[in-house]
Amino acid sequence: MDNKVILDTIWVLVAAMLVFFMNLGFAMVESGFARMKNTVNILSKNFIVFAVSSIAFWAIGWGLMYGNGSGYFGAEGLFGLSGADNSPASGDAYAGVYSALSWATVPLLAKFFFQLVFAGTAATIVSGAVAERIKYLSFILFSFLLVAFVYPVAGHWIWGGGWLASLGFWDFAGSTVVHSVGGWAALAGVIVLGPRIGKYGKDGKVHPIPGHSMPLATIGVFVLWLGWFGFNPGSTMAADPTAIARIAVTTNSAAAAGLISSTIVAWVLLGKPDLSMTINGCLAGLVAVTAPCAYISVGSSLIIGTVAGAIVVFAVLAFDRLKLDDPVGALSVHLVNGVFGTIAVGLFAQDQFMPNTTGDGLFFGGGFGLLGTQLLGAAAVGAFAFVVSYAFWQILHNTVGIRVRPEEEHEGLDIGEHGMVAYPEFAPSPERYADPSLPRGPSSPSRALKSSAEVVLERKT
Amino acid sequence: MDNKVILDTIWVLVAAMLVFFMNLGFAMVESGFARMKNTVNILSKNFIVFAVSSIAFWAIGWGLMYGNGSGYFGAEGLFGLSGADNSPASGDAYAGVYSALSWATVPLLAKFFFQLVFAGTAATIVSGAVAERIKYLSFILFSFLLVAFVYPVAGHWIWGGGWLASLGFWDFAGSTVVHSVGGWAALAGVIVLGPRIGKYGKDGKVHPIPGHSMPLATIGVFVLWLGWFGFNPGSTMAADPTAIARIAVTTNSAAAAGLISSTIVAWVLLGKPDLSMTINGCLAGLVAVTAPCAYISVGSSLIIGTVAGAIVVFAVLAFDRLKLDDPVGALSVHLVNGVFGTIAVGLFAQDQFMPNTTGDGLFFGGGFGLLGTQLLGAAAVGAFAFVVSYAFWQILHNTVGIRVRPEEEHEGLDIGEHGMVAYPEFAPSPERYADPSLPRGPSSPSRALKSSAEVVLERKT
Amino acid sequence: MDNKVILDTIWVLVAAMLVFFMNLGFAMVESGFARMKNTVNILSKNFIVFAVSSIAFWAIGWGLMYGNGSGYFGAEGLFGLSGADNSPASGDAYAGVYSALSWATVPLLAKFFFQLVFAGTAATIVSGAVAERIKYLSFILFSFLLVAFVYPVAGHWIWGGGWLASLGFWDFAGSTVVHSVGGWAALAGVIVLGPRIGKYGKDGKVHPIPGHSMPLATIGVFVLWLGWFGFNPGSTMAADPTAIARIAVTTNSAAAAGLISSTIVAWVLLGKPDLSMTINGCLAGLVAVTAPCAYISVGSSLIIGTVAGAIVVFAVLAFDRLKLDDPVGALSVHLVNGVFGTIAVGLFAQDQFMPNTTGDGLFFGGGFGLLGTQLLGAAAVGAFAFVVSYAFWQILHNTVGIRVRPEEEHEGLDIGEHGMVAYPEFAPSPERYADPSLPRGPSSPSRALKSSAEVVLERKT
Amino acid sequence: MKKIEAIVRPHKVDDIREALLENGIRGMTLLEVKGIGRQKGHTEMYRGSEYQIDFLPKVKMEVVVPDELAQTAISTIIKAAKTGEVGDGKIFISTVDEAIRVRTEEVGESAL
Amino acid sequence: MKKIEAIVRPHKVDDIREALLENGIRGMTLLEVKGIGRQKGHTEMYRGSEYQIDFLPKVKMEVVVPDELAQTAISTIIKAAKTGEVGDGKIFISTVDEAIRVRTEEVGESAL
Amino acid sequence: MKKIEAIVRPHKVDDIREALLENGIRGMTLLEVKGIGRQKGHTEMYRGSEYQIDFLPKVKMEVVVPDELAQTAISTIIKAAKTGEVGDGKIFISTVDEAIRVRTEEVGESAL
Ligand SMILES: Nc1ncnc2c1ncn2[C@@H]1O[C@H](COP(=O)(O)OP(=O)(O)O)[C@@H](O)[C@H]1O
Ligand SMILES: Nc1ncnc2c1ncn2[C@@H]1O[C@H](COP(=O)(O)OP(=O)(O)O)[C@@H](O)[C@H]1O
Ligand SMILES: Nc1ncnc2c1ncn2[C@@H]1O[C@H](COP(=O)(O)OP(=O)(O)O)[C@@H](O)[C@H]1O
Repeated sequence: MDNKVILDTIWVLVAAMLVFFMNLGFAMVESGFARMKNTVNILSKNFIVFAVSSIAFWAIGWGLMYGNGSGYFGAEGLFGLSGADNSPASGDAYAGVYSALSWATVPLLAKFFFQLVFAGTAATIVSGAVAERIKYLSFILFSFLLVAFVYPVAGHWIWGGGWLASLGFWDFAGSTVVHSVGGWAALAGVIVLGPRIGKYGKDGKVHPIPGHSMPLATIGVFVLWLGWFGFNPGSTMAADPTAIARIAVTTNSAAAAGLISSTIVAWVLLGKPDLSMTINGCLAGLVAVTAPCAYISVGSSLIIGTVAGAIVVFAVLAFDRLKLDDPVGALSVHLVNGVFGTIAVGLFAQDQFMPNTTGDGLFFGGGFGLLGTQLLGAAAVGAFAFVVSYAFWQILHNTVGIRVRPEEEHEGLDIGEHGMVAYPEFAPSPERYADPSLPRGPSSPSRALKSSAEVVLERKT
Repeated sequence: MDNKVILDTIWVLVAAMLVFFMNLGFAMVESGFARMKNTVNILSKNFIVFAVSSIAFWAIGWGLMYGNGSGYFGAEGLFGLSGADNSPASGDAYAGVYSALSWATVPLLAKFFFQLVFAGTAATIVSGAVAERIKYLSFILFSFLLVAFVYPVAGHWIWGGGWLASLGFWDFAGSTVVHSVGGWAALAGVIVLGPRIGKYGKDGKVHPIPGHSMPLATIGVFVLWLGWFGFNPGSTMAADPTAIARIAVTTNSAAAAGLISSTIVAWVLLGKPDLSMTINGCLAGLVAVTAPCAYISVGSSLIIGTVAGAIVVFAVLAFDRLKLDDPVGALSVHLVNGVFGTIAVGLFAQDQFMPNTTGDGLFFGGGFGLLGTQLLGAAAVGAFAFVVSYAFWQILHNTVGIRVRPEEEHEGLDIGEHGMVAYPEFAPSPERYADPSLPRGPSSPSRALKSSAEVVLERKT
Repeated sequence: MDNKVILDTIWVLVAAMLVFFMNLGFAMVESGFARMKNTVNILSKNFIVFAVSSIAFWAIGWGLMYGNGSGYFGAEGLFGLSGADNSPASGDAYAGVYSALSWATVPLLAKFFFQLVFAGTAATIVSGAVAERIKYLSFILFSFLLVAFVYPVAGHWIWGGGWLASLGFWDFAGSTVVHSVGGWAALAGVIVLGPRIGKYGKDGKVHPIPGHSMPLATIGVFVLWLGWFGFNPGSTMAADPTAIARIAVTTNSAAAAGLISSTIVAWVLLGKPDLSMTINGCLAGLVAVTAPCAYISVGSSLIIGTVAGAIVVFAVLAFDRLKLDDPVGALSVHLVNGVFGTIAVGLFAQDQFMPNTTGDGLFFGGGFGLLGTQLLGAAAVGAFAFVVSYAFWQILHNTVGIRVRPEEEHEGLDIGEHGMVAYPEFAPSPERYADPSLPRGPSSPSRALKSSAEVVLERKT
Repeated sequence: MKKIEAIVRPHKVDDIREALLENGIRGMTLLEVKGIGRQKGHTEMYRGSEYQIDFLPKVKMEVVVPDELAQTAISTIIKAAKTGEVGDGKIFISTVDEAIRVRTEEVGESAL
Repeated sequence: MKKIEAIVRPHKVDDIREALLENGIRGMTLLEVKGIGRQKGHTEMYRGSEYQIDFLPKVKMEVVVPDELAQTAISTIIKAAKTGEVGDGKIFISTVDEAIRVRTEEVGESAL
Repeated sequence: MKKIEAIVRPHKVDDIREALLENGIRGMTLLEVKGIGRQKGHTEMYRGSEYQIDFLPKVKMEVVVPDELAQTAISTIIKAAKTGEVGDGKIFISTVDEAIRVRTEEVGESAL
């Protein structure tokens, strides 16, 4: 077979494996940022979500996203990859129903596998934001709906040759397609679910609920950072040496810059370099550079990462002020910086890097045209993803129910939902039990109190 | 050098690295499913086992497996890769003593490295099944024997051009060669060792002994899943785009299906979605698809995974009923599903995917021929691996001894075997100490009891 | 584009990603070997250090290392990769200011990314040795200085076409450039910082301070071992099948041999197979084989690994005797075995493997020439790296300060430096609190003592 | 002096602590315990076998107070700890012969 | 009322609990403790240096019973906890002045 | 017999243990506790919100001794535990009615 096909296939598959591995990253960041008593539940969610995504994307998602159809969704070869396709034939030689990817010179199943791991990422983003209170079953069902319908439709608009693609909207590796779609779906979930019991005091005070294991969270962020070297450079879907090398460096630079800027902002603003903020900052840089990574210089990637790292700290504080309870910072990382990264294309893109794609952005003399399209795309996808997700959450809420009972939330979802605990042999710290997850304050006035207390003293003194 | 050689070598080495990484996966699943007090021991075993395998396979295993010889074992170039070999020359151009792999167009050491990581996998499978009671030294010695003699002989039959290969037995990536060989060796060990103290009550009741860390187990399963993308698609030992893309997808689909079906079966059968079963179910799907992955459609892989996920739940319950104590489910995953996967080739194979190999299986009109050969191969390898392993275990039992003393088992192997503990600064939970690993019940009747108790009251009241 | 460019770029980028992943490995080994109360600090250090390295190496390090200039440091294209460069053009076709890497047929940013991850490794080595007492800020500053100045200058001498390269000094993948530079910088830090409070008794007795989590350390060593398959085989910077396959096997063999020999030495010498020594032994084998990996046979790699594994055990004991407190064994692994590996080139190199490079070493009839050069190089780099690092540490010591206050060291750096703890919900073990990190013994004589105690008895009896 | 040992629901600890501080009782010690009483435990499952967790997580608070403060302390704890459901816990009162403040070697009630 | 504090081997806890329940003693509280007594500790090693672990893991069970049940409780515990080896533990008995059930505010023996 | 409960700084445990052993007191039990007293807690931060950690880690040592050894034990503990800074801890002394050694069923002081 043609060398280019082999080279591109190796590259795409290796990249896909790295992106697959991000599932571990998400599982670890999210379980590290959650409480001990909900650990089995989060692990279970982040484990099953990729399996559910695999089925949902195979069954219908892929077809809706990449099947030939209208500007709004795919309509051919919808189910189970069943459409005609002669990949790796490409360009004019391509004959099949998945034309939107006809430029890629890799076999159909390589395309599918690569796109699948992206779909899985969108779904796993939701898991963290709705953690510590959602029913296991309803999370599974929502994940299926997201990957089967919401993600592929939005994806069709941009990567499937749909209306946004036609308008000249560019999202190289998915700041919008993956991260902000996941983020909007998460936001809808957070709103419908409400905050964890005890997170926000009646006085409006925020009661922090520290995650139970910083080492797990750190494992997670390193694995995600690694995975992003598949996510971004892999999105060439071709082993183009100059492009993949540049994208590897812009990706890394944005991560580094986001990590450092979030650390500095937290240090200055909050007094201490909070590791959980640093972790979010690194991820923020990565999410923000995802859309522009191929179109920008290394210098621009450093700026984008720096801004993203600062944004994420303020976003975390802001969501708390809005009483939108997101235990892991998924909204601040994926939604806010997904949008920022999309806009950054309009600001930092340079025609020289990928000629005949974005053209120049605002800061490089290209005017407001690209920026406008990016804003429009971010808004349109946001509106669609949020509204449909909201509807799905409401439907689940009114059928199977989405939130566990308060007693179960207090006792921990691990026992309630899974009948097991994550660390059966470790003793919990006594005062940390004093979590804010049950209503506080004196209960019903105690009629018999005085007498009983008196009795004690009478009898003894 | 020829592009094909370069491409194939890159692919084989990257795949080998992923398979190597499965050692971490096994270490984490197994230590997560073991108790705190045996954690250092399990980590040590799963760490040293790959080193021992590396030496054993280099010293003799490789030669026995791939050296030219009879249909039963290799006889040329036995020791230290010392035979003549002009790889990457291949096919007719190949001149050397390792002809069985002469079809692969990669250098000798690439072949060796790739085969080595498979040998290591077989050995590490044993570790989990014999955990929490085996002597460190005897585990090391058994691992050496397994990789030096048992694994390569069985491997020679199938991958080394031996008698099973001649009969038309197909095991693409090692459901039989790797997983069920490891599983049979583990079963022999479990029988010779006996169950952990306290696991089975005199009444026949099963006392569950929960693993100490679900996060570690979850890290492990994700790493294994990743590694399987090297294990299966890498077993092409050539960068054949269509094949490797398809195998990546069949592998992933079976994992996803096994994960979901085991979850559902556990949920329905046992009342809760047990994460430890879900982890086993995912691995079961992966093991089962290992033999057929290249010969089947994506649809078949989903069916195979679904069945494997269900099998594993029943197998776990069954082994407990048989009082075969396997702390991590290695028998249910690797032995049972290794056999099932081997049989699945006979059922689901389709000639179209790898022409001139399997032909069609039973479900695709190929009749019972292939199925019969697969059953024969599974049985023959099982008999050989079990009997020889059993003999090795017995020899070790009667020389260095294989089981730690009961007091050491109770106190934990970490202190007894390694003089250290895994988590010196964490407090254990008091009631979880109440483990079943020491004999229960009232001890010798207490003669002085009544008097002493009386004294108390007499003196005080 | 030319197939060779594509192949080499894929290989270099995949290798670079694996080396990047070693940051997780270091983070886990080092946090596993540290105490619970300093875990957030170590994680933070090992997380931010790669970001700082990324900036420092981009800003100036790369130019100093690979810019055309004198034999001592680069002088052209110093800042921000700003020099002219027409990579992937190579050899005579190359035109640019980074001639030292003109042999590599990959784009500039692929070269940069690969070299960057090596620079980051040198910096992260320091983290472990100075753990549990260094100020977060001063560690960040030192890392910047190391990667901006110390590492690239030493690197220029060897890999940048400098004076050691001209003399015929060979260090294939960086036993000297990376590991011993990192090790010498760490040694200087350990000396300036002094040991952790309580590590060495007044009687000269060593008080062991066990690490808090062996599972984390084990995760780390597996990830490092994996990463080394990028580190060594990747250092070809070209997809040369025979070389990369051989290097993969020599690397693996040395790791396996080091792992086993350190285990045996510890078992025999200390009575138990200490997992922490086994981990160090594996890493020692890897570090030692890093310089010679491409120039030696598999047999030699087994010998080198075996020796390295023994060396590391004695080195750990020796550093403790010298009261050089290195919580994770970084000096024994990276410094001592970095030097040993460099020397091993002079002993074990064989011309046949990389013709026209090293020639034969002492044990293969090449005489003392190569050995002499290797010794000279190891010494020169050691002197330079140690002296300059020492100066930097002293400057930091006299400006921002490098060591936390004793009370903070006692309470843990997590609260002092970061205002958070790693495991807020886990109860610490009471007697393990009894750590030696605060001065022992009776405090000021208690004047009122007798009276108060008497009162008790008087009043009660 | 009286030693009050209150075995309470873990999530009530903060309320009790605040209530005690409000009532001027500034010293207390907390222990993580597991308890069996009337409150039912729960069932966990692992790999297909169920097992009963009888011991429930509780927190034991120990407060040593002068005799005259005992009533206040007890009333305060009861008020803050009560939910009315089974498992609210127990309070045991016993006599302490002497108390000493290590730092100053003060003895008796002034040491509290 | 008597408070019985039994410091026992951790793995005997289940037996003791069952024996107590069989004898109608339904309330007890468990604490994870470390003990020094006659039983020798063990040596651990880390990176070439040995150190002595003197404190052994034990579990302390606290049971408050009416005076008339004290003898039964003690006998039951001894019977279930004994192995005859050094390290079987100790039982300390002391007097509790009062007991209160938080939920109902019952006092005295009926609160147990 | 007296029960001495000393709530001390965790890092003083080793000194106290050694001092007690030197004075012939060979039995003791250790508990991990959290304490509130005069010593101030500290502030932690998580994701931008501060929270107060009031409970400080302490270790409670329980030593039961014959009456005549109580003074020695107390003096020894105070000497080893004192730093002079707030937070050195408290010692509470109470009366134990009886002690039993489980292994031998010895009672009284000989059981200690
Ligand atoms: N007799 C007892 N001795 C020691 N601790 C007890 C005793 N009875 C109850 N407890 C402790 O008190 C806790 C709460 O008691 P429980 O009977 O469940 O609540 P309630 O007082 O509402 O009936 C138990 O979990 C146990 O820790
Ligand atoms: N005087 C004491 N005060 C408090 N606890 C004690 C005392 N003596 C023993 N203990 C506790 O009892 C446990 C068992 O005591 P040990 O002397 O080892 O057993 P034995 O009673 O068989 O001689 C010790 O580990 C310790 O926790
Ligand atoms: N009244 C009390 N009852 C029970 N425990 C107390 C009491 N007062 C203090 N403590 C315990 O003693 C520890 C030290 O007390 P603290 O007041 O901080 O020290 P100091 O004695 O130096 O003033 C506290 O953390 C707490 O655990």
